Amino acid sequence: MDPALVGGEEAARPSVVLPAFEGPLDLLLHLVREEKVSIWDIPILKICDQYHEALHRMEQLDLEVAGEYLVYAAWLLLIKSRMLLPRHEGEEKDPRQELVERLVEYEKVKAAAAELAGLAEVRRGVEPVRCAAPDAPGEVELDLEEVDVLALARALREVMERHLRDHPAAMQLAPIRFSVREKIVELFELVSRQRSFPLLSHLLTRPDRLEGVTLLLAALELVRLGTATAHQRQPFAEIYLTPTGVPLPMDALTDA
Amino acid sequence: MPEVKDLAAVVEAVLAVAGEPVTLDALLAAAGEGVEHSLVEAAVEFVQRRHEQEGSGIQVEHVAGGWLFATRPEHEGALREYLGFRSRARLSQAALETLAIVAYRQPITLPEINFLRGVNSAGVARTLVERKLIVVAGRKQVVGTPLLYRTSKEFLVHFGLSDLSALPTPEEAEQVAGEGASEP
Amino acid sequence: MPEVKDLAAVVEAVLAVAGEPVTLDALLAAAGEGVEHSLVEAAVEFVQRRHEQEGSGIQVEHVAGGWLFATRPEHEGALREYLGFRSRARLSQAALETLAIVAYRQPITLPEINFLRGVNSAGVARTLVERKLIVVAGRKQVVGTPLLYRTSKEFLVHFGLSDLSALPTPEEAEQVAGEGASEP
Repeated sequence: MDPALVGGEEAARPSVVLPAFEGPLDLLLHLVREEKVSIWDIPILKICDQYHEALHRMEQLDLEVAGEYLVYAAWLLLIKSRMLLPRHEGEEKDPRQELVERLVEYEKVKAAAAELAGLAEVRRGVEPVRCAAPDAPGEVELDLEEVDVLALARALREVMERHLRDHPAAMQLAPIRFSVREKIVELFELVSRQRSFPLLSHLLTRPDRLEGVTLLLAALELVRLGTATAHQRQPFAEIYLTPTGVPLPMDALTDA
Repeated sequence: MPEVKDLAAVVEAVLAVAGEPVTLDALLAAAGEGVEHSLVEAAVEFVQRRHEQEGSGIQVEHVAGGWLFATRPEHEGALREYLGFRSRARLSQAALETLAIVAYRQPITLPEINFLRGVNSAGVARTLVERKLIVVAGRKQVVGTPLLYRTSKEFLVHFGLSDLSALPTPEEAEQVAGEGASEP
Repeated sequence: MPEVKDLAAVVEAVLAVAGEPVTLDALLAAAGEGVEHSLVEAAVEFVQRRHEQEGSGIQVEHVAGGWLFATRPEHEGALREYLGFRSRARLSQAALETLAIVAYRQPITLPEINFLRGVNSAGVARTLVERKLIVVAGRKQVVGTPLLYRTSKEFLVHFGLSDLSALPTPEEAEQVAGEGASEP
């Protein structure tokens, strides 16, 4: 990672460029190295100012400043203020101590990462030989050693998604309510238009069973109200409704 | 101009990772600019000849308009032995799915597993029992009293779990292993 | 007893189709009954030596507890040309740092990684899981029981390590980083 330098004439100021940093620790380590001082004796006042300036520049560059940077900014201010307070010798530990410890640990992480990068670099171009095998199992198999709980959780999710795709939950339609009153009016109009209306055919072709039941109740009502008569030539045959000419008494209709 | 020997190494490396027939054009591209056809062909022949020597388990076949790195037919038996050995240390996707269902829904019967997976999983379940990842945990008191399966102690050990409640929740799995992760 | 040369051909064929490190046990299984360890090892050495000759684009490496048949690094350019987008993607700095933390401190939780790096590394960890370089190794018995991560076999293969003890020691690593002023 090679931070781009910003501003040639501002050589005295810390060079910045921020997108290249991996986080507040990375930025701090960079600032400390720029000062060419020991990590164990950080000039905290200076570093604190430089850190804040770096954040300020990030903002000027319209970079999104991650929350972690701000947490460290506040921490640095706290350390700075403690450094400014008079300290009684041997009473308190150095306010910088924890920060230094984190920086030392992070430096080790970076060193180890650089080591891994080196190992990976010498192995670029080292690709396993993949010779076509006769009779190789077509199915991909996973090394049990490498199968972890996440692989399990993921497999379960796949199964459940597939299962849902294959067995979509039955459509949950809110039952449509048919009112007998509505059906009486509807049926009366149908019956009035014909001399004999085939009730069963009509009932049996309704898409909804509930509608059929409601229609049957409506037909019984029409007969009871004397507005139609019902005929059936033999058991199980079609039932015909015939209008009597009596008008539908609208106010006698109850809502069922 | 590279020497045939140097070019042979490049050709061999490309054939080795290809896993499918490699055309002359592809080899020319890999060889870099300004390398003659004839030189590449000579390099292929060099590799081919070297693998005709004793002690080589590989041959360079000329098939489907290209060259293919392949094993020799006389090693088929040994290869099958090897692949068999390897699959004993592996889990098929079917086995992984079945194990996942048992892990998260235990105790569970085979008919229930079949219903969830949509395919008969009897063979897979048997394999998992043989490998001691799942065990029989009684019978379900329903018609047919099918066997109930649960995961074994070995299962917990293998996955580093203290107990079953340590299995990742679906949300956790999605967070950690979700699709569409950013490239590093 | 088969001769070393004959066995070498079998070994080479197995290594060629494996695509991953092959253990001694797997080679013994392929060699058939009654073949001595020492003979198989001699056969591996035979193959290894033959590929050290001029003109070979392949090498036999000892990684992840087995032998891996792989191309030689010097042909990187040609392979990249041939494989194109199929070549391995480089790891980002964030991925390398996270991987380094897991490698040296495993098993370790995400909160601990975040603490060491000073930034949230959930996305990076997820990518490493997807690339199979790290795997989950149970849960830590602390508040929130976070998942523990460890490096995988693929990690060893990726970095060419025979096992975890082959990782450079932290002191070695520190020397490499030595540009910073770090006095104890």
